[in-house]
Amino acid sequence: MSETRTSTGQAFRATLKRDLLIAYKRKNDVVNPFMFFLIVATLFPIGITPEPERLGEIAAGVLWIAALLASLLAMDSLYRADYEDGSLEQLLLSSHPLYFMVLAKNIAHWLVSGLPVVLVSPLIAYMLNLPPESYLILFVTLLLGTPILSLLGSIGVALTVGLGSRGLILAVITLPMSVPILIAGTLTVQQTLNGASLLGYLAIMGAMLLAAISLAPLASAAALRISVN
Amino acid sequence: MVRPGEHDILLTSMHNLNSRQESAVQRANYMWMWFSKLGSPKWFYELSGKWLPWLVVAMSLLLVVGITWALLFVPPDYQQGNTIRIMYIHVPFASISLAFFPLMAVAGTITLVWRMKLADMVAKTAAPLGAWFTALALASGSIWGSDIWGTWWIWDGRLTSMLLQFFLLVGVISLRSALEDAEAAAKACAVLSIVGCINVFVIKYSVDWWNTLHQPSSGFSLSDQAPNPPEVWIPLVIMIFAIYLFFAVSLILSIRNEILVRERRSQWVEELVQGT
Amino acid sequence: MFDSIQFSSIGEFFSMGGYAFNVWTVYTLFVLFFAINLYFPLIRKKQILSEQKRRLIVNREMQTLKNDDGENS
Amino acid sequence: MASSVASTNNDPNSVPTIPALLDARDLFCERDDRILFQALNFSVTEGQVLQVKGSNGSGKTTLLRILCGLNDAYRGTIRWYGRAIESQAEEFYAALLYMGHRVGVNKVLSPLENLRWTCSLQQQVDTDELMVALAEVGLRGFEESQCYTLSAGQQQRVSLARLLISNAKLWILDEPFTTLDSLGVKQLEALLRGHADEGGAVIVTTHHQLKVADLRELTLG
Repeated sequence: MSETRTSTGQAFRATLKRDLLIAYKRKNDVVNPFMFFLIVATLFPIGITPEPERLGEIAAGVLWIAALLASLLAMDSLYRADYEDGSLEQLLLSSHPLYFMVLAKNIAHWLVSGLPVVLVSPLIAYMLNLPPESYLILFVTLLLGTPILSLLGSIGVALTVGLGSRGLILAVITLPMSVPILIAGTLTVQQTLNGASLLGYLAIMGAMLLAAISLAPLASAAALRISVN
Repeated sequence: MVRPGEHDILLTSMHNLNSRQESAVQRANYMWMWFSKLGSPKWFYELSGKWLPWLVVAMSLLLVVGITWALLFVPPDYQQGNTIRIMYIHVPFASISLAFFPLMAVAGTITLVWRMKLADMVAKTAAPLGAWFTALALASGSIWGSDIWGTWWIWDGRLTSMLLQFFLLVGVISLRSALEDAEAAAKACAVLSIVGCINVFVIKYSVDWWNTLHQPSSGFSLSDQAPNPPEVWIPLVIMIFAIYLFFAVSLILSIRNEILVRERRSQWVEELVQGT
Repeated sequence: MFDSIQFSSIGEFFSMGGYAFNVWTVYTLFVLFFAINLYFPLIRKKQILSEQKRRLIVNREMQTLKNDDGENS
Repeated sequence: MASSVASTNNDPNSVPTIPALLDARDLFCERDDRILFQALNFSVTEGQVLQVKGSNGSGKTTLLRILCGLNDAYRGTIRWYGRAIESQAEEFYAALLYMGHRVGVNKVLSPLENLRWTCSLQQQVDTDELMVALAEVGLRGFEESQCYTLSAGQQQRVSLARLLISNAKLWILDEPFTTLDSLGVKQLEALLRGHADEGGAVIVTTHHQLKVADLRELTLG
């Protein structure tokens, strides 16, 4: 019998590794939101106009909304399996602060569902005729913004994890909360295109990300305790 | 099954205090019981029963004075003409709508920290009422602005953040109805209200920011009114008070119903039912 | 006091200087909302009380039935 | 309504030399307007096995969940070594092992990966140790296969392997015998005995007749 207790850092890494391993073994959960993002982005030119000029104007918004919806779709798998098989109870009963365990799960989830969307965004941006000078800015805003979407979505999922069917209620709860990030993301792209300095906007998004990292897992943790109760 | 009243629990705990040395934990327990007694549904039901008639009288008086003044005596605005009279409905509703999330967040905090039953009843009844108030504020706002805007809806900063607040309120209501266990629903909605309250402020600022960048000069905005003479703002203050009272009265009425449902098995409610 | 009324006739009052639709829609909505929000809680209260009363009566009947059974056996 | 109280120490004059491992006083729990238990007193000391009995719906699972802090809809005090749990949550949870109805085994991961994660939430483990434990609960050869290919009993065994590795002082087990075969039952009993002999304590719900030296019973409902 080993006698050493794990530090919070070790437990954090173990949880992160476990969730990444699960994602690796369940490739569907990773691929589906990504495909969803591509398909939604494709629907806009078909539904609105194939005309390059007008597409270029709405490209940033389209990409952001597609990323938002993809993130929402991916959220569902965050706690559900753990809730159903009892792993969530084990997580709650560990001697480490739940904040870090939730954060580990959120990070793992973003790495497999948010990051691929961010990585492919320049390609979609090209297809939607976004002005080339905006690629980098769009990429950076998505990189800063999608983790916030994941962290906020986590609260909604944690609140509804005990419900049988919760697809719609999750959307009703989380989508309005995502509006400030949508605004910050799209405004950054548009305003820098108009010649505003990028730094101020990125600072705002960075501040939002920091606030989300420090507060959202607390709310998720409280919500998980309630849902498991 | 006999349900012990608060009294029995108090007695049990007193007995324990005598038979054993009083520990800090038990003292805390005792304090908690005293606190929950203060905010007990029965206490609120009786107190609100006494206050309700006075509130209704005050509300009616203010409403009659306010509406008569607004409809008959306020001079037409030099720009908006008689549509200025819509302001006396819209502004009170809009201002109360902003109070719902803070109210629900405070009630939610009390629910989570002190587990006071009454706080959750306030939160539960406030959510649908808030959705109604917000909806009316939205409707009256768009009707008021329609003449100047030339359309029923524009993506004005105020209207947009009000619409988003409406969605957030609907989210709280649907979460409440989706969760079957009343206690879990109470706590989950408490968390969502606290998160939502923070979010309402973030949304408000971000939407204002978004709006000013997209429409640098939108001309007429519901938010900026020129400084008005007393004959314009005094009736507005009266209407704000009247509609605040109306809000209080309808909230209290709903809370009283909620109390009757939740406490239906307690002695005092059964006696009350017998008396009718 | 009546001098400061802004309208010279009832017709003028109802026409609201051409804004009849806007002004009266809002005020009608308000009155409806006001009435509904006071009426429904009162109706609901009546419902709750009558339901409770029925439940109590049924409970008491069950109780007496049980007691009778106990005495007979 | 009344709950028979088994291992209690109600005499106020007898001062215990060591405070009980876990001590519950005056527990009251109500669910859906129905009182599950009230004025419930019991304690567990080192070396004891407390078996919680009761009919279906009598609140056994609820009681266990209350004890380990998963459920907070109760009144009363629960003390760990004589002090309230909230004041020493970290120590308490480091010394607690809980096994619920849902065994906490992820379906796509292998037994080894599952065990490694659950154990490393509490203590440092190495792979050899995990493999030995899995072999001991009869999962030799299944260490690397995904858990959805295993039977319910085998999945239960994955979580039983935790008992072999964990150095938690208090085990709270909710119906651990249900899906086990007779061999598994014997093995688990031996584990419980061994844990008690080493100075640990067990709180377990089961209808099974346990053969343990210092067995206490608590009947609900």
